[in-house]
Amino acid sequence: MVDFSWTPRSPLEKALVTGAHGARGIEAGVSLTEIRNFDLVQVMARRGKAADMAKAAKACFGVAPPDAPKALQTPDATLIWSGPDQFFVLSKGGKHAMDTLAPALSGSASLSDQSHARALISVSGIQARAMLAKLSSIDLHAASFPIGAAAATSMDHTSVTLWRGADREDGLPAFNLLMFATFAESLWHTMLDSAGEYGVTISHSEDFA
Amino acid sequence: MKYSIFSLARAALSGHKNWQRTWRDATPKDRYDVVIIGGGGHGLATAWFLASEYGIKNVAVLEKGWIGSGNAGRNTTIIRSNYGLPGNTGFYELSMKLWERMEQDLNYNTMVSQRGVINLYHSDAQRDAYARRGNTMRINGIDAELLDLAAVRKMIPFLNFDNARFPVQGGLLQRRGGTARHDAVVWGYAHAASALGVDIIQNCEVTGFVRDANGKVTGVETSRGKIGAGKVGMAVAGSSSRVAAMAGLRLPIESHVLQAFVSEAIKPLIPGVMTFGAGHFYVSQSDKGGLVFGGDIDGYNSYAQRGNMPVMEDVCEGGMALMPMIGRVRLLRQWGGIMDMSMDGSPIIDKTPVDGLFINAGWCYGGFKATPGSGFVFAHLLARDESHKEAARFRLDRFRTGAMIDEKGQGAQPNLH
Amino acid sequence: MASAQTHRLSNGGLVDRSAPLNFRFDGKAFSGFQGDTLASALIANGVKLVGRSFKYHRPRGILTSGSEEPNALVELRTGARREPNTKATTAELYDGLEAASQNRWPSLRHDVMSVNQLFAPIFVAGFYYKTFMWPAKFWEAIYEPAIRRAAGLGRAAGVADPDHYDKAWAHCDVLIAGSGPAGLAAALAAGRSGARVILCEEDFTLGGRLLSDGGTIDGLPAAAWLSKTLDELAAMPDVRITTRTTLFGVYDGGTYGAIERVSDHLPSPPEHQVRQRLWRIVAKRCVVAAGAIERPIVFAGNDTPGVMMASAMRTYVARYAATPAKRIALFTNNEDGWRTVETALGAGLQIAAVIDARPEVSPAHRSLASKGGFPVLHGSVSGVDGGKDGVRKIAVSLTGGSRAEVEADGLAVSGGWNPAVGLTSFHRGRPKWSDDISAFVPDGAPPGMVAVGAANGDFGLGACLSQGFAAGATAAHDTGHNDKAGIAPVADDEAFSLAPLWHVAGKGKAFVDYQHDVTASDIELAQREGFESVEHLKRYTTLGMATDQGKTSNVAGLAIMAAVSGRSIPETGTTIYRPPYVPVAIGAFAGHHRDETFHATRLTPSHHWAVEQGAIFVDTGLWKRAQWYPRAGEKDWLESVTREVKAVRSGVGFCDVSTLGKIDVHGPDAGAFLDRVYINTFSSLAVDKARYGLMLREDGIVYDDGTTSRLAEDHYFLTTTTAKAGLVMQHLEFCRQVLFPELDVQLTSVSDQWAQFSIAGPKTRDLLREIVDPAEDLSNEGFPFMGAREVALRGGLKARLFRISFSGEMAFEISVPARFGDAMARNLMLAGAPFGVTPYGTEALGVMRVEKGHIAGPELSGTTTAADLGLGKMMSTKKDYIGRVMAGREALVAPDRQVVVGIKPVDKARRLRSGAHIIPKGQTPGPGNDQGYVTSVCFSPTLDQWIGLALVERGRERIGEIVHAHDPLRGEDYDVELCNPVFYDPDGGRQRG
Amino acid sequence: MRIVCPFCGERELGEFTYLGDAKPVRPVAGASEDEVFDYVYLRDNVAGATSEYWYHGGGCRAWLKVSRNTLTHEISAVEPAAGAGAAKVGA
Repeated sequence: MVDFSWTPRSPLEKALVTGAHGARGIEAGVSLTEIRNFDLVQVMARRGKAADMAKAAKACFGVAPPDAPKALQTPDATLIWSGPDQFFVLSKGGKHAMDTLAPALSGSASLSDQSHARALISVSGIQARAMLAKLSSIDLHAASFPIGAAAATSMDHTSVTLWRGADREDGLPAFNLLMFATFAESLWHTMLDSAGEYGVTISHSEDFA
Repeated sequence: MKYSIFSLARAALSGHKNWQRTWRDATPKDRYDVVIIGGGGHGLATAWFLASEYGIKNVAVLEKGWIGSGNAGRNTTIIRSNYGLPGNTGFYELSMKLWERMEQDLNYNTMVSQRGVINLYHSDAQRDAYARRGNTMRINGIDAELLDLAAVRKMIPFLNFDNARFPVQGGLLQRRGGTARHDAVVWGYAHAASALGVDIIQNCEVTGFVRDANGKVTGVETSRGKIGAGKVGMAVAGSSSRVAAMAGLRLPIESHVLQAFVSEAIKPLIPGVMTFGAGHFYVSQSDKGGLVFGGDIDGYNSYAQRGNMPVMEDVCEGGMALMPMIGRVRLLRQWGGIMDMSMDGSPIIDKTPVDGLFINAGWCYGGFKATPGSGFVFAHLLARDESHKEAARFRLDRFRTGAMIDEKGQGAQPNLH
Repeated sequence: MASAQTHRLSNGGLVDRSAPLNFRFDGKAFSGFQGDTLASALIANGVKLVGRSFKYHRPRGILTSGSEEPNALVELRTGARREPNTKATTAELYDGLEAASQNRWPSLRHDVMSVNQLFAPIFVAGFYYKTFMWPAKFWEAIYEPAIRRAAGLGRAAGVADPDHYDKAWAHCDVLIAGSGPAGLAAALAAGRSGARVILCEEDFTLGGRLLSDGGTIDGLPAAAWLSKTLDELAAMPDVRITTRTTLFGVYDGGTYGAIERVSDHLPSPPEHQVRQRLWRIVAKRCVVAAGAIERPIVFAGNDTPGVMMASAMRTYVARYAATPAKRIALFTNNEDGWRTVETALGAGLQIAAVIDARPEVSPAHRSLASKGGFPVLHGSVSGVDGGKDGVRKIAVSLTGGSRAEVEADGLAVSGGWNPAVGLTSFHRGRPKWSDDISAFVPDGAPPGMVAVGAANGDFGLGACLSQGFAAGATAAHDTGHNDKAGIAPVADDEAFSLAPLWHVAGKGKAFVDYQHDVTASDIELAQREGFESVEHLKRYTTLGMATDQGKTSNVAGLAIMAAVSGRSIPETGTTIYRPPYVPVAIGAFAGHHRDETFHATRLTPSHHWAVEQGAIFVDTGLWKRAQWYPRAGEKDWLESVTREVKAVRSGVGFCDVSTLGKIDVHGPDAGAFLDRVYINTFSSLAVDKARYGLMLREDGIVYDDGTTSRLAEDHYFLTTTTAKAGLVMQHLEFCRQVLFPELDVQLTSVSDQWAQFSIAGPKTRDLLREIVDPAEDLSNEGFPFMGAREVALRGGLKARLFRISFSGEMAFEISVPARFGDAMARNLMLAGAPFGVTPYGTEALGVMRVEKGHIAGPELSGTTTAADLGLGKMMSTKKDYIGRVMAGREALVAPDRQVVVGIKPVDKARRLRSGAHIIPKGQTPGPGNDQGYVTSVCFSPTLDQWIGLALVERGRERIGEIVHAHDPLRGEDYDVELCNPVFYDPDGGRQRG
Repeated sequence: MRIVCPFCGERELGEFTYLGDAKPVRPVAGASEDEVFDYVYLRDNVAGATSEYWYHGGGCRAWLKVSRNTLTHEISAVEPAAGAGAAKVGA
């Protein structure tokens, strides 16, 4: 018998090259950071069970899940609205992975593991909005899309989940983008193309920003 | 006055003061043997064939605006007969043969130009589908050639062969396909039909049907008064449902907006008509020099005769994918026409359940190229009370019986045809 | 050495004399200044002849100073960046600019095609409809090619555009078109109120007519007010002002299109920068302050170089300090034209005469004339003496009938002003006629849009400011902002007086549409021939269809039509206004979506592993799939594919099938739900079992197929074909949300969650036992055919295992979370090495499915029924399901339908091809005996011959019959035998073993 | 065109897919061929105010009933399909 290793490989493993990209000689206006190896569970309330699900979720997370396009940050998970009666649970380290959530929520909700179905990218910087305006038809003005705002929307004709996280330490805005894994490389190149004129810093991380 | 270079030269001597109206400005009579609703290419062609082919000259064509104001004047002027299913194949070839003699028939230069139509393919599956279609054409006596990549490269070397998301692999070519000057088709039929006694009545909107005690249609109510009719034929694609509703009919048709675009005039760049097989884009270059191009319908029911940006972008993306040399050519004008999108993508030419009322509708993307054929077979139906053999499958009840003619295989979803 | 700027004033203007720029026109070197357009720079160099007209190739000069220019079109730049039909009046000068005149041969001065003018008596409107008909063949062979060569204007580059474009979205409360006084006042009011404002200015400098006409605002000179206002606006964070940006269209729901010429003022775009950017602006309100366009008067010789719009002439003098002429005559029918006289005199130019069509001129102008020493002639210009070198003499018909002549080298013309009604009319609203200004003004603007100032027919500076300001304040208020606009800027209105004059009768060609050479007599001819509707007029004469979109010609044209047809101008009406407001580069509409980034690309989890293996990829929808894996020494694809098939049939192989659509169907009613969407029953499927399902459209035609497994009582895992994955999801959501909302069922796409591999061949179990935890029972009893359950893998990972087979071999499909897909491929290679494991691609997959008689895309053509595919027995008679009733229509159950059947060539060595038609043996092919066609073919290594599937009339009743495969496209005609479509292991023993 | 998704807010046209008239109601099981034919094939195809199904596939995947005027493209109301947001049924 041969020995196997089961090494996870990000869908951006090949495409993502850390370092600088695009216009040089200016301070990079956009930072792109891929977050790798997260747990993501789609929770969908069953018919007539919205209240039950909210209750069960509250028991898990300490807060009721968002009932509108918002992202709620709890100490160990982000709950992101993804459609009527449904939300994503984004976390790390297995505490809110499929196996742990299923027993707690299964009476009132249907759960699907999406941990591998998405790539997660954090887009931040002074030109983050300008760059995202090339990809997203959503109004990302600070007043229209405040911290915690979320959207199930499309970029490059592909469905994405977009939400605004806490500002960076330097006060610049940060957005998070969940995109389908099989589209990720393609969309990544589109993002680089959009951000090139502003100068880009590229990295990846095992941790949420 | 017969049109020719000689009559032109003579007219020039008198400063062109002696030209007559291209068609008579008729006032409606009380009654006609046949009243055609719709002064587009189809309606006018029907009238001309009724008069010239079937000897029925007491005919009126009623047009609510100016003749050719509907889809006849809004299309991308392509003519072809490269259809793949029984029913369509024979009909469109009949139409193509009529295109080929139109100018001599009408004494009007409609600029029928058989510079070829090529449908490009980008995959084996598409090639196979085109092979099936091309063989159907050949079996029906229609010209068709399946070109491989090398042949396409030779014929249209300026395509994006080397840097494409969906590389061209070949194409189905119909050399007899091409374009015609759409407005001239309308004017040519009007000119010739009028000369045979057909009354062309503009600014005359039909507002209802006159029915006798048995329900038979005996005339139409119009904005210019009541007009009696032995038979009434409607050729109002884009508005078919609205007109049919006046007779209490519901149709297997939705109205959709199809946009078209023209670029600034440039020196000759594209020889014939090309369709991109991996996106929504077809293009030709007019004799004036503009690139005339289009794509898919906007996709939602509309009577607004104007479209939205997503489709405009989609079409230009297709254009840039196929031939990135047009990047700096400017789009000059964008417009929209209202298409009768039928439930199987093919037309309807038939009697209706209402006695005395005949329908010519559901042309989807195929209306312009069908113009002469449609006029011919509709005239036949109106004159003989039976379908022309090349239109026998365009029955209204085919949806009820299941005998659809669905080239695209999309089913009862009109916006996908 | 660049020639001197002989026609440049020594001071004044907004050009930067410290920044000289060199450029070439028709190869000749010139110089200009930063702040010039190509047109102003040519004028500054004394160049008068810049182009040739479309039909007659008449020499033409510069008529205007903006995007309405019909004459001064050039090919800008060279090589791959050549841009035909570029308006010299809007092309910003840059160092090294190269431009060439167009539509002439061999040169601009000596254009052979100007011979067309000799044929002008014949080349009248619509002449081509009356001739070129005989003989019929000559059209394509002779007439048309000649016409096509002669027509057109500039030459496109003919090679791929090397520049990039992108597209972006923007959002605002108030969108403003134009930065003239009205637009700036609107921005001030809206911005001060706290509204989000976007102001788009077409020009590269803000200010609109203020830049040329000056004036006094709030007691300040225009330039000072402009600078103060721009400072105030710049300090507002939510006011965004973009120059070089034209608002070209308005679409539904307050979506506007704008084009930003990001780098067109540079020799080439900087690295990482685009040439142009398409903006989709979502605005709650739009204030159109796009100004007005001065209109020409139609008179003989009005196209002579040196005849110029009066406002353009003073723009060149005042803004660019360039002098189009030294001795200028003005022909006007209105007060505004006189401003050109004031500007010209101020710049020290000579005025030869003013020809004013009005009966009276003001005392102020009278005294100006006497001071300037020029006559005021009451009457009209009836002819121009001049040629390609410009105007020499002007013939005047004086009121009362006598004639006069004026010597001048430039003629400024003002026929009044037409508000720019494009944007307000793009929703098919028709502008309305205003007798007050003898022009069309906006009416029926799209929701949320209002026109102000000159664009609304109010030309006075004071009116522009107050209207603009009020509109800005209202727009801010309407979008929820406080009324903090403050006080509007104030200015006086100029006097307005106009006597309508469209056409001066005279000898010689009088042009209405300069570019398309449409003359007044063409319009008369069109009327005579019955083309009285303005739309007929446009189409018959091509009036207004040139690159200037009729901006200078349409209204005059329909006024002349009104006159000759005895109708009023409003009765005659306008044609429909169509976007874009200015022509826009096609590349900009495509943006990033061209070449290899035309569409997104989807990659399977094992993609990069397959790349390492040297796989050849095929595009399947957006997917890149491994088509085959060539090995060294293999001569063609067929050899590789044959090897892969043989390896599977004799050993074991694997294939990434992750592209299949995968949907989690959850909920207590999941089974009931699937019963309604599939023709067969799923509620009865046991947990840990899989079943093949077929779904129909509501019209009874087969929609899609796939295997669905029951993983738990309330959880099914449904698969779709690769092609239909997204559409089936949409369809199922429709069923769930619209048709059957009473069912408790939830759907989630998990297509991207799972990497799925088919492992097939007699040694599949051997390989799997290397991968799967030894505790898992993979025996036929422990994991029977159509079993489906989760298993543990060696190393701890969990996977889903499905005992399903597309190849007909003993096979499993295995799913692991997608980030382990790459590892799975590598581990299968590792674990399978002892068994000779072979990765196979979609070609081998296809071969094996044809051998097995499975249907796929070519058979699922959207016109076939379940029975056509040989699956009629699956149609449950015990339940309702989508498509059940319509599937029973007579033509869909007719006995002579084309049904799936196998085919084999009679000559075993013959190759088959898809798309060949089936004709009964011995018959001549024709529409009457075309009985079907070949849908799928392959070379079967297993049978060592080509085989195929076909849809053939009554095919299943005709097994064993020899028919013709007729393929005239490829010149082939051969006999094939109709046979059972299952060529391989018809009993299914192998997949069950 | 912009559609106000009752769940997501106002979104651009490209996020939505059009199906068609929302007036025809799928006949119950056991309906005749004529009734089903009418449902599948015949349309009022109104020039004016209509109610139609749109899918927010590029967003929250809800099916929506959109009241829209086919002459002007103006949208007057949008509501979720019966089964969109069904978790709140009975709540």
